[in-house]
Amino acid sequence: MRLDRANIATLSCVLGGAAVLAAMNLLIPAVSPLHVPDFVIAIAGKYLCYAILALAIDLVWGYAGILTLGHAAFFALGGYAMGMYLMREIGARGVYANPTLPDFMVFIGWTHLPWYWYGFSHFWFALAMVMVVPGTLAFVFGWFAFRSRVSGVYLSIITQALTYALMLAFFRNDMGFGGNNGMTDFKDVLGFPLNRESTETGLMLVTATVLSLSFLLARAMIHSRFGKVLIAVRDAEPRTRFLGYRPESYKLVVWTVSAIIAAIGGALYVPQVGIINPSEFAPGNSIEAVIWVAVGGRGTLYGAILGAMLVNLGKTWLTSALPEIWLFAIGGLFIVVTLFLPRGITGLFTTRQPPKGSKQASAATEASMREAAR
Amino acid sequence: MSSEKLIIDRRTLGRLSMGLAAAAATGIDVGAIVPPAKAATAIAATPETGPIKVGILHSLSGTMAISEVPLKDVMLMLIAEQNKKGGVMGRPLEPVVVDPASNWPLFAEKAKQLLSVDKVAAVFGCWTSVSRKSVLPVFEHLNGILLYPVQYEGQECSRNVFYTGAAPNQQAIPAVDYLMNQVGVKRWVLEGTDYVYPRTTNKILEAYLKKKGFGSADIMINYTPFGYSDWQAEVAKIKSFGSAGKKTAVVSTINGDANVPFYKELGNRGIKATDIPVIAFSVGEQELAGIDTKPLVGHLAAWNYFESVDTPANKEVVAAFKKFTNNDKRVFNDPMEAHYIGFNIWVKAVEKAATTNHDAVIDAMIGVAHPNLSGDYATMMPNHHLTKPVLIGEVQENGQFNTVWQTPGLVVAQPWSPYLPESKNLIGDWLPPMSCGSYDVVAGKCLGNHKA
Amino acid sequence: MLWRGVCVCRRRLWFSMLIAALSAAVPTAPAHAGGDPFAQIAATNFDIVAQGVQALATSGNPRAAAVIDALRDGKLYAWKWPRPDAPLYIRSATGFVDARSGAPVEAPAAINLRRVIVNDSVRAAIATAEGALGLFAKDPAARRTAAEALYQSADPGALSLIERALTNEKNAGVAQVLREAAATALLKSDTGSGSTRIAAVDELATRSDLSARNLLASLHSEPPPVAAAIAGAIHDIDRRLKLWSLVENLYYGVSLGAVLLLAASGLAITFGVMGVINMAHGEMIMTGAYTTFVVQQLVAATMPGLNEFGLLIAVPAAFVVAGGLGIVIERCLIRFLYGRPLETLLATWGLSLVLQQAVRSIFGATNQDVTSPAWMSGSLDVGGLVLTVNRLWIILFALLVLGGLMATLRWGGLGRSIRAVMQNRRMAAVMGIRTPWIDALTFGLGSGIAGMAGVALSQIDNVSPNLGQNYIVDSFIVVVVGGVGNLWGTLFGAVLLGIVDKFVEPFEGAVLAKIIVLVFLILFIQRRPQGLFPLKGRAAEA
Amino acid sequence: MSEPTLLYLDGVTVSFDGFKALNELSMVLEPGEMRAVIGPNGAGKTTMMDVITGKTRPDQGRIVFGADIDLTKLDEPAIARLGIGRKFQQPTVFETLTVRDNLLLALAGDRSPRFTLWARESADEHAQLDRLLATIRLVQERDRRAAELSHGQKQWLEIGMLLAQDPKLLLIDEPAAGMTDAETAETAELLREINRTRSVVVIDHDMAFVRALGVKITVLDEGCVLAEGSIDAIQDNPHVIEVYLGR
Repeated sequence: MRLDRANIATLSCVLGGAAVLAAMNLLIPAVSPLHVPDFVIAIAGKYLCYAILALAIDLVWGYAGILTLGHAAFFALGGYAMGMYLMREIGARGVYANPTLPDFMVFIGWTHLPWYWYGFSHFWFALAMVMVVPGTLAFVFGWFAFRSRVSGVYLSIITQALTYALMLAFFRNDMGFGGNNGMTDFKDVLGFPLNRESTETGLMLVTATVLSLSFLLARAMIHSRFGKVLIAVRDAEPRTRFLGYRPESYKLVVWTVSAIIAAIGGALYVPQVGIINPSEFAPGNSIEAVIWVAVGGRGTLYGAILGAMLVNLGKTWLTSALPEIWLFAIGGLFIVVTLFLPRGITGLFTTRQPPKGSKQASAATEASMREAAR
Repeated sequence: MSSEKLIIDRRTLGRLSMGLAAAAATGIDVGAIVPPAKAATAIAATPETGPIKVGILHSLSGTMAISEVPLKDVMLMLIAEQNKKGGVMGRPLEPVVVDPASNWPLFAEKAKQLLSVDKVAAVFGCWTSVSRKSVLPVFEHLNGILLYPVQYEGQECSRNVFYTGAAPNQQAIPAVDYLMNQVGVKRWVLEGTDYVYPRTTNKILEAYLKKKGFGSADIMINYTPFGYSDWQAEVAKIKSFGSAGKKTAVVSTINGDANVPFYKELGNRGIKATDIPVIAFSVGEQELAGIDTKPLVGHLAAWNYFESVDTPANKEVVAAFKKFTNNDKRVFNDPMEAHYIGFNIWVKAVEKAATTNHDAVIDAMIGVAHPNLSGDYATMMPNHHLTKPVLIGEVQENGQFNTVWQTPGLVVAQPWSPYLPESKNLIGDWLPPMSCGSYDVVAGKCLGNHKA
Repeated sequence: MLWRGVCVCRRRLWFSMLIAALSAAVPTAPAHAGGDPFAQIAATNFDIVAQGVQALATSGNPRAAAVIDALRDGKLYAWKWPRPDAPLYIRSATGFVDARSGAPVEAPAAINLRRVIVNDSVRAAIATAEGALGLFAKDPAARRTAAEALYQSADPGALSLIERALTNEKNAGVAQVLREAAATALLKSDTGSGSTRIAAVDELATRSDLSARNLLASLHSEPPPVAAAIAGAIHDIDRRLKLWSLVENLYYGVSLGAVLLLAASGLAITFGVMGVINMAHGEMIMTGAYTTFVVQQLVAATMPGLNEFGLLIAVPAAFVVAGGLGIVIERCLIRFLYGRPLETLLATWGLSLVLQQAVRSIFGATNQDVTSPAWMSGSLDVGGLVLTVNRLWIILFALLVLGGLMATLRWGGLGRSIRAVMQNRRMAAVMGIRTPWIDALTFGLGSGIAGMAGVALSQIDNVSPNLGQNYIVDSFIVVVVGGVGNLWGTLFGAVLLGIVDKFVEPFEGAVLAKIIVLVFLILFIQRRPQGLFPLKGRAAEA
Repeated sequence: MSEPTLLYLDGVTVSFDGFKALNELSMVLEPGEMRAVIGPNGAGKTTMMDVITGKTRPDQGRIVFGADIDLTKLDEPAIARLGIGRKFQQPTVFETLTVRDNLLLALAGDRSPRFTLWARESADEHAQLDRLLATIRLVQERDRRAAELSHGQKQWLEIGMLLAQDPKLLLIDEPAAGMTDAETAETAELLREINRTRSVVVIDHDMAFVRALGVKITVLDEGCVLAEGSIDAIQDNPHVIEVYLGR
């Protein structure tokens, strides 16, 4: 994988930025105006997780033309896997001081741990599950969907149905994942107390690193011949078939990889925000994440990262500055961007052609719609 | 391609660094002066001079806005009125309103911001259990003060939270007693939305009813999803369960949104209160404001307060609120009263402690009393819950409640239910020597949750 | 619930008659507090109060009417602390009068007074009395409802009264109800020989609805033959009810389907025909619901006479408002995004946020009270089947909307242009159709339909800023299952999903039912990527 | 017949909603043959392409490729890998990829993700690409995005991609459509050149072009073969004159 300038630029921003924040938080004395309070570290870490999700979405939407409205599902699943580990880590420090059962299980009167919670007391196992569970789900789902050539809006709708179904499922208390309240009140990860500043900063730095690695991985994929085929599929799927390629298998690979990246993002998200619950599956979340990508600029991985950062920064600021009307601002932003910046913010500065894929694919859908009107 | 990529990237570099710089920038300007990170409990230390900041952490958008916006309004009114009286300790109060947008992680983020950035002296906020659970670690770590105004499932007792709403034994149990003794109900439907508050409440009630000698055959427990709107089948099920020849009642822990369709279905099926009374724990004036109440007349609700209670103090506050929002249609409900009491008790505590220092105020709160709007006194007990009267009201055509029964005295909250095996030995007491939120009286030791 | 209303207006006129009627009918209630009904009413135990009401009603006391009225209207006050003379006051417009004498008294200190409170049992006692008096009304309907009330209250005391009413009842229907009422009263009393009781049981068996079963099941300690008859009757009733429950589930499914259909048919135009992924569709529905609210307020304010029909006025109003909004949106937003459906999705999502917040800022975050007119309340009993009237209307309305929509597209001039534009834009343009204008109108049409759906949904759901959000996912699912661009498909998709949901629900519970439906959908689309009614031919494969 | 046919359509029928796009169509293509297929709109020309390449499944009939491979059992990629290349009426190339990458993806070789993920460009591939670029006269444009090419250049690029696939049989849909006369002539030349090594089926309206090819012609009408033979034979055929040339 050659380190071209795009990588250097993005990496130096992500890693450098994170390092600077961390230093300004830990090294500079709090009295100095340059000191960065922990609050900022915490939200920075949160944004980096969102950036990972955005990156994952851009990989499938920007380069394979799959508009997913359910990616938050993988994000949340990864989060739940991590949450389960953190719950077990609490051990006997819960309010009921039950050594094995998490509080919420004691709370709904369960007497012993359900089988699917076994092993989550080990970090490595949890880590494996973070990738295996969403990965498998994505693979199975994708295998069915792509093989039967579900595409365009249909695919978008069923991804939405997928995350919606998962949300309802996780709301059920009988599922053994804490129902509506989800999991919270975590104590520590790998022995580091979560509420200690150094841990928060550490997690933020880890997230930045993971984001950078995922970015490199994504770049490597799209710059390989595999990536060229992917773009070909996006631009003219039938043509690739007549060239002897099987688009479904290409989509399946990138889809699964993307799901796993998103899941890792979710796993890092949970210890930093301190809660995971079913509302993370809400279809709205997935759509919002897609919008981050659109705002930043689709089909340029760094655009996704930028978009996630800026939109969430705006959200944090607006929900405090104009709590009564912030939805106007954020909603307006989405409209303006799609209307006037079809290629997102980065599009303003690049000389690149817009991804034709969207145009053609959509032209096709439109055509079929039009025909459908008969 | 590389040549042109070079251009992109130098520019993109600019963009990205800008983005992060912005992040850092906000960091700096919100940063203000923060004591060194080490002194954990000092982080949230609130300034001793200048205006006293009060955080208001209620969803102004999203699904919970329906219930939480009125609470924000009542807080703004209370603060405004307090300032008219010259503030607290001669310092004006300054509300800090944020919108956690019905998004639970955002609640935690906002709580962090209120405590560590705005340095508020106290936070009034949350409605759902999950939002409270989400901010709880933040308040405990940053040692803040949260006043939580909504009736809830109990099984919690944090040093940093003051629960001004009802614990199960201050709402559910008396309600069932009323149905049992006054109405002579023999058969019970426990209908709820599938989340923790109904689940726990129903478990407590089930245990209580069994203890009172009702067989499992006479208790039906049923759960529906959030925002459930198609009640046909469920209501039919209730109706046939109610046709077993014994007086049947529905104990409803159905969550806000799903109530309107539920009552509409009851009404249309002609299930009148005289046939199968429904007693609700989450339906107040606010919810009724959204329904055509004629079909509901006679159905019941159990609260610690009704807008209709006939006391001068209440009339005054309700009138003030309508004036403040200059909208005569606005109603006043139990959680709003809880905020009213909580706010006044907090004010008294601050004056008593003569400081806004969190530790001092937390200790000062205990034992402070303030008159309920429904008469009698609410006292902050060592378990951080209030003493409350319990009122049973019947829905009237005007969307108000008519108090038909009231506990003879005040009820002291039991955050840990004695009817659940896992918590029957637990009590909470934040006075020394115990200073423990979950103290096992049998084992004689404090489980987990004690003073930081 | 109509009869409650009826009685409210009749009470005062007929109360004197009630006393006459009841004094013959009801044996004096067991004495309490020296047999003084006023003292009983002043008591704090509801059962005693109820006895007091009855006793007072039967005492022939001239003040009875006034006192019971006052009690019902919450104007009756008693002494807060126990007092031997148990005084009672009625609060009048001017001040207080003594309940016993009716003589004005100077206002007692408020601190000493407590309002005498009515609960269900007391209300029931009053209801019985009212039922009794209704029996002698001129209007058979009123007599019927009165008889029903007596049947429901099953008060042994009323037996002789009912029998007297039966003797001079001409109307067969009313007589039937009276016989049933008599049967319940008889069975509740411990009088009557075995044979007469068995006859009564059979009487109820023929009625065979839940209330009958309810009453029969409540009878214990009967002599063996009667008990046997009761057991048999209950068994019969249960069998019939089981049979009906199947039909009932079907009906639930269909009516849920109707709701889905309403929610989706607007989307079937904007998404199905135009290919616009309109995430603000839900907010169009919401707009319709809020229009309904506003219209009702206006009607109530300006022409109260039409209150009952505010809803009908709201239908066209909602269509116009939502439709107009739709046209504006198309002109200002959508038209720049044709050929980029995915971008459209994002923009309309932003739009939906804006619209929600707008409504929240204008009307407030809380629910709005949209009243149901009388003709949409209550339920019809068809055999063992309880059809709630509002659902029936919604089913009808949904079909009308869909029918109208199809007609417009098939025959209407607009419809022709729409199809022309959607099938071959360029050609249509050449033929002189102003395609941009047609686009706007089409989108407006879809939005308007969504608005009308909002009117119907306001009758069964919250009118809140979140209203739309609850339907958007389902709407898309319905359209996709049905096959994009095919209105018949939309119809079938909606009904299919509704029925699947309602048939799973009894076994798996509401939550799982929804999940299963969604999983079903995911698998379904993979089997039939083009929906229920795929469009064959080159176009579909393009 | 002595040597096996290359492609044999046997009573192929395709219908959309009752309308028969192909009706019992039968046709034989010899190895190394170039065949022109003409016919009015809706005669089923493109549908024929679709069934051969596996895009559309016929309702009945067999399509045998080479000795004994039944194409109706296979899907597009499988058929393409057998060595049947297709060129669409509208030139469809990968707009956002460079001309060179377009050809690179078309080069015969392993098509699986497992391979392409790690694939490096071999010297051999490099040589092939240069040759192809020369053949289709796009050496200058090698690193431009396909989107920036002229219509004619796109047509050639697509043909180049077909050659890169190294197919046994080429199906070409209206190659001359929208070309200048000069380009048309060049294209005909190109096709004859290709035909030296491969079998070709050309669909076109443009009689001048077909004449320029000077090959056996099949006339389709209403989904079945109306006539077959040399250009002159066809032009004298009364049916053909009636349904086609007559217009």
